Amino acid sequence: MPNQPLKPDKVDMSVNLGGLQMKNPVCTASGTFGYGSEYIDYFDPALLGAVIVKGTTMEPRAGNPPPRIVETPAGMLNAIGLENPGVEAFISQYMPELRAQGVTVVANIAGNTLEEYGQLAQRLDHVEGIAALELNISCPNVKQGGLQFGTDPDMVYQVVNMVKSNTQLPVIPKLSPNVTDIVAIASAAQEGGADALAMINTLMGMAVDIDRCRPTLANIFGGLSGPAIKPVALRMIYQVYQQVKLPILGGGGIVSVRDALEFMMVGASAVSIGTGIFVDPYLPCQVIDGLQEYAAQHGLASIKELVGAAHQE
Amino acid sequence: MPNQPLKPDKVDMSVNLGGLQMKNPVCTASGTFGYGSEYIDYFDPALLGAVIVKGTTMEPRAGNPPPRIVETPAGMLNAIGLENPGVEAFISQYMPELRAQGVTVVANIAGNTLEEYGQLAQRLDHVEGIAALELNISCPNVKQGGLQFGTDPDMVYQVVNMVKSNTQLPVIPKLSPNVTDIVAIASAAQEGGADALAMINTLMGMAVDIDRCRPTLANIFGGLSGPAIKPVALRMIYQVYQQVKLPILGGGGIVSVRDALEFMMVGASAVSIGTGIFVDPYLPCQVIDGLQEYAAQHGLASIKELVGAAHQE
Amino acid sequence: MPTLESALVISNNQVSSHMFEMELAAPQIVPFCEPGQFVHLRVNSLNDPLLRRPLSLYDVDKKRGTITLLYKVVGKGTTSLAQLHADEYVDVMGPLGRPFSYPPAGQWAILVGGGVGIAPLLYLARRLKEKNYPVRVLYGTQSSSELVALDRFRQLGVQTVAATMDGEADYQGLVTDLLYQQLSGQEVEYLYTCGPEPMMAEVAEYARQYGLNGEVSLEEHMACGVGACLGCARKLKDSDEGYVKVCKDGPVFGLYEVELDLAPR
Amino acid sequence: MPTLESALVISNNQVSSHMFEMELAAPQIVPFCEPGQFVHLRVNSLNDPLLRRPLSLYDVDKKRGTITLLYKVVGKGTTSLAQLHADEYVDVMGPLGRPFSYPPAGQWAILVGGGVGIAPLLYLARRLKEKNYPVRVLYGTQSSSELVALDRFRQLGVQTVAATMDGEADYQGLVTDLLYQQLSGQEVEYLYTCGPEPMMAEVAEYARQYGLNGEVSLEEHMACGVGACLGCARKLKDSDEGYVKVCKDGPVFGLYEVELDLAPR
Ligand SMILES: Cc1cc2nc3c(=O)[nH]c(=O)nc-3n(C[C@H](O)[C@H](O)[C@H](O)COP(=O)(O)OP(=O)(O)OC[C@H]3O[C@@H](n4cnc5c(N)ncnc54)[C@H](O)[C@@H]3O)c2cc1C
Ligand SMILES: Cc1cc2nc3c(=O)[nH]c(=O)nc-3n(C[C@H](O)[C@H](O)[C@H](O)COP(=O)(O)OP(=O)(O)OC[C@H]3O[C@@H](n4cnc5c(N)ncnc54)[C@H](O)[C@@H]3O)c2cc1C
Ligand SMILES: Cc1cc2nc3c(=O)[nH]c(=O)nc-3n(C[C@H](O)[C@H](O)[C@H](O)COP(=O)(O)O)c2cc1C
Ligand SMILES: Cc1cc2nc3c(=O)[nH]c(=O)nc-3n(C[C@H](O)[C@H](O)[C@H](O)COP(=O)(O)O)c2cc1C
Ligand code: FES
Ligand code: FES
Repeated sequence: MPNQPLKPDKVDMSVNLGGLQMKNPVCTASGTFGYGSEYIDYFDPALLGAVIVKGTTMEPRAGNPPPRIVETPAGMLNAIGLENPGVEAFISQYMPELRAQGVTVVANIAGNTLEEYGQLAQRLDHVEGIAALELNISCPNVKQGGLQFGTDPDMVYQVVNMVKSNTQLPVIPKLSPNVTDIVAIASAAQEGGADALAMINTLMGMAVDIDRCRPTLANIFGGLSGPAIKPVALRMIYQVYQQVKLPILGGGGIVSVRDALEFMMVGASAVSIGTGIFVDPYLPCQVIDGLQEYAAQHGLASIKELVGAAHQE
Repeated sequence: MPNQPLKPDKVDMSVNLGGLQMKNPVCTASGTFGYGSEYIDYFDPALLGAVIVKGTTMEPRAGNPPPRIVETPAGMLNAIGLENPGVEAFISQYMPELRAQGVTVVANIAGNTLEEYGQLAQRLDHVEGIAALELNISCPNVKQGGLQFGTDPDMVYQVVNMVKSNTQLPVIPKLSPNVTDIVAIASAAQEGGADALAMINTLMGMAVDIDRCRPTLANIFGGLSGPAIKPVALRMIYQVYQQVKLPILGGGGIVSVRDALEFMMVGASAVSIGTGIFVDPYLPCQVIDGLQEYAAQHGLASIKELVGAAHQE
Repeated sequence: MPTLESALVISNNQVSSHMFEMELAAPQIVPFCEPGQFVHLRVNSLNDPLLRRPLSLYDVDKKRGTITLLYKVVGKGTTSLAQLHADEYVDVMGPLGRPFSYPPAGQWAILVGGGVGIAPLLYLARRLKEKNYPVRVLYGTQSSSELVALDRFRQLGVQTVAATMDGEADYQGLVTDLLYQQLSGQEVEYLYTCGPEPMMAEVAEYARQYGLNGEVSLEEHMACGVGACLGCARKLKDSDEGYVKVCKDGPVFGLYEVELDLAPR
Repeated sequence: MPTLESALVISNNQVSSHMFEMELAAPQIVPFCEPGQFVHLRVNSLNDPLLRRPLSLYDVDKKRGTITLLYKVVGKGTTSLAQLHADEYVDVMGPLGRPFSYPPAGQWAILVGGGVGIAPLLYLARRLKEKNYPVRVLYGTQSSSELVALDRFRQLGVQTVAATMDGEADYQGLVTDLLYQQLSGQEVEYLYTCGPEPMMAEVAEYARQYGLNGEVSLEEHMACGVGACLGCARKLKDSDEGYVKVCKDGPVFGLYEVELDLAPR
């Protein structure tokens, strides 16, 4: 990129992710930033491209018994168990403040059945302030023997299709990396009508407490997040970018500006930061500034020019 | 385990992995310990349960162009490209020294086609000093459009079956973790006649060199190993141990005695150390001693009593 | 208001075989510190350990703008912390969590600390003293060499009785036995306790027997420290209302509010 | 014989804006050290960075039993290394790799080093000196403040000419220009070079023009450092024989043996 450097404020940082308009490409990942107010002492959530709120289900859920989290090498496992107050409480208790703060809100929904996804989509469709729906499809389908929605192309197609037919909002399925063929899953989501893809959710893992000689997590298995999974996330996004023509919200292990650049270069139009916030609450703002500076130094008039740059020959 | 402590030398450290008899449960992983002599200045490879040598193919292979490796958070990616001198040179150039040293050798074989696996098995069957065959099935099947053998239960069944019908040696397929359902793969291997399972091979990943705006590895994708993948390895072994009745050679990210204990507790009968050797060449010996001490302290007369201990209620 | 600051290490001294005392200049955090709260530290700038580590406010010097932490080296996070030298910086978030409340007027404050669980009780004692509460401290450790906070309590001028198993302190035995022996029914007492859970459970049992009230400070593995990740869950006692979060709803809870584990984890 | 030892840090001093010099007591490693070899360091006991870092032997003091390393802080490994204090320990494997060979009798040894690439040439110069070879050193850096090895060469008593871009040393310009200007055809020269690859390629080109021979020291990302992982591959020049391994077949190669990258990586 031999362009002339620009002033940072001359870089257009806005991105449009399949209809989700964001002032910059940096979001906080679902389940790691609560409902936007938990980190209010550290920065204004309205500065973010979007806040993806904690996963929401039809009914309230108490979540799993503790221990729910454990640190692993350059990562962590979580088995929160989708603790949340249910969709009605989300709308009545949390949305008013998010609206008042001017936050771009992406709701993240999870269902036990295909029908629940449809109901959730319908219920959230006209709620003021919600800009898009992210679909957590790493949940067991209780009607299909607990097989995860996200591991079967057919079920992915059906979930996306169901949600699309119940909402006008941009629909962003969040792909599970625990699959043999991520491109097949992404293609199924595209056929189902997805407007964009979020990738990746956590890798399924576990840890053992050798002192107790038992799995550390009460739930035995948990989702692996953090820097450890970055190489897998980058690989999957690279593969999907080459074969599927949907914008990608990329994340999994971002803890620095350089990490975010890697994600954009392999094909992410925007990035999400999860575990990285626990390490450094200022990280999302640092990434926004860092991306802008990088673009300016390399003479890119728009941050969009970075997307997929590592694919060029 | 409220048993009385024992003296370490009273612990029986031997294990039998589906017919592969080892003096202790600690092996070095294929591709990380060359042909057993590279680390000779640091320790005697005959001390190990087994040395699993570098992957061998029918014909010599030059391997991939550099860069072949890159460090990642708590891990590394490699795309060596199976550089090796071919099966004949392996037998004539490397086996004599390994035999002379009294090393328990496990050969690791990789084929382009089903037939090549059969040929390799046959060729190695009566070579003195080879105690078992490990099958690297994370290779593309060139007759099936490059689909990896290890990602399809049917192909796994066929490869294992083919090898079994060409050798008397214990056959240990090494499972790829890049699959949706590891239990289905393990079951297919069992049906094919596997004597034991090795798990896991590397996760497929990539890294970007942001200064060049290109994938870091010349091969673009590489295999992720090291502590980063430990939670995934433990989870898969835990799942397979519950459903498939074959002994497991467990590995993926072991860098300490505690890590090795975690693997045995989830169900590994023996462990393999790969990337950990690069970090500390003495690690395999430390793990042998550490396991023995742990067993002694907990009054276990045999190290086998540890296997699967985390599953008990 | 909690904040994040890069704090200068003033000193980081070993005070017993496994314990360290670290003083940090944290002028932005200090003004908001209340006893019972904690700070969340990033022990180095690497990915190992990845997560922050929670440590209680052991003491706070508002004039000097410093906080002091007392920590036991148990794993890689605290090992990394112990390697910090004076004049280096460490990244501190805080103060976090719900602080101790003060006793109802006229009640004695009884502080029962075990091991490194003594940490949050020193700053509490200082503030209770300032507010002229009558304070008594019962402090238990395995051996007398671990009574690293004793001098600090005595310097504060609060009555402190030490219990160790080796018989080289005021009392030989468990601090909870000392509690029963020394205090039963003498005054109306408000109990504060922090230490191993079986010890705290015993203190709660004592309180139940004498109809006393008080607070307990709990630990749970944490990621965010601010209530965002829902990782540090604890079950409320006799309740189906789900889980409280130790980082935000605690670490201080009412003595009867949460289930205490009688078996060591 | 190479070995692994926990080496005591004698000193670890900053010698320019980004460079450090570290002396380590490594009595088990020292007896086997030859110029051009390297050691493989574990910079801390954590998983970050995970892999060891290769550094050339800058100097070796067989009497004191110490090795000295000269390193540039470029990433997290070298940053961690720079944080080591005297009296701490660091885990060192070595000596590893193929050393430099000595020139045929009667030839001048010409050492051309650029930047931190000067590192392996100091110990080489010391040993050449001991063996009474005539030695001349051409040493180039960007600015004169980076000529951190200059005094050491001069203390050795070898003729050293420094080239920098800022004009504050003996010669203003590239060290390869200095090579052409000062040496062309004067004596039969045996060339040793280490530095950025375009510089080494230029030195090889100079040698080709004058029909000279010599050696080059290469770098490649490494995991094992002992030839086991096959990670540090380099293509031999004009050959289909596959790849050599920098850690075991090198890092020293014949000047014409391997492809050199003209473009900086
Ligand atoms: C609110 C609060 C206040 C605390 N105050 C103090 C104090 O003042 N002094 C002190 O010495 N210790 C205190 N602890 C415990 C301290 O946080 C742990 O000992 C420390 O995190 C261990 O880290 P490590 O890396 O050395 O150990 P490791 O065992 O390697 O840690 C592994 C993981 O487990 C977590 N962990 C381990 N032990 C505990 C524990 N007891 N509580 C919570 N998480 C744990 C770590 O944070 C880390 O995520 C407090 C804990 C909490 C929750
Ligand atoms: C045989 C040999 C001798 C060397 N001698 C010296 C020396 O005397 N002084 C000195 O300053 N440097 C020397 N280097 C380069 C030095 O190894 C790297 O600068 C160092 O590994 C960078 O580590 P880092 O974590 O700071 O940088 P990072 O860029 O964060 O490292 C990331 C990864 O890339 C590898 N890497 C980065 N740069 C290089 C490089 N140039 N060569 C090989 N691997 C690299 C690292 O080892 C690590 O695996 C030598 C390299 C080799 C192969
Ligand atoms: C504590 C925790 C809770 C999470 N909860 C959710 C959730 O409710 N819904 C969801 O889709 N993803 C959830 N995730 C996954 C993250 O949104 C993110 O996809 C994942 O952590 C990988 O990104 P990271 O490495 O940046 O954290 C959660 C992750 C963590 C660590
Ligand atoms: C440099 C390198 C080369 C490898 N080569 C092979 C190979 O030839 N055949 C094979 O089956 N596995 C190979 N592997 C995989 C390892 O044997 C092992 O399964 C994997 O690295 C996970 O274990 P670890 O985390 O302990 O390294 C290689 C791994 C590395 C790091
Ligand atoms: S640590 Fe995240 S909610 Fe308490
Ligand atoms: S670094 Fe392993 S072969 Fe060279």
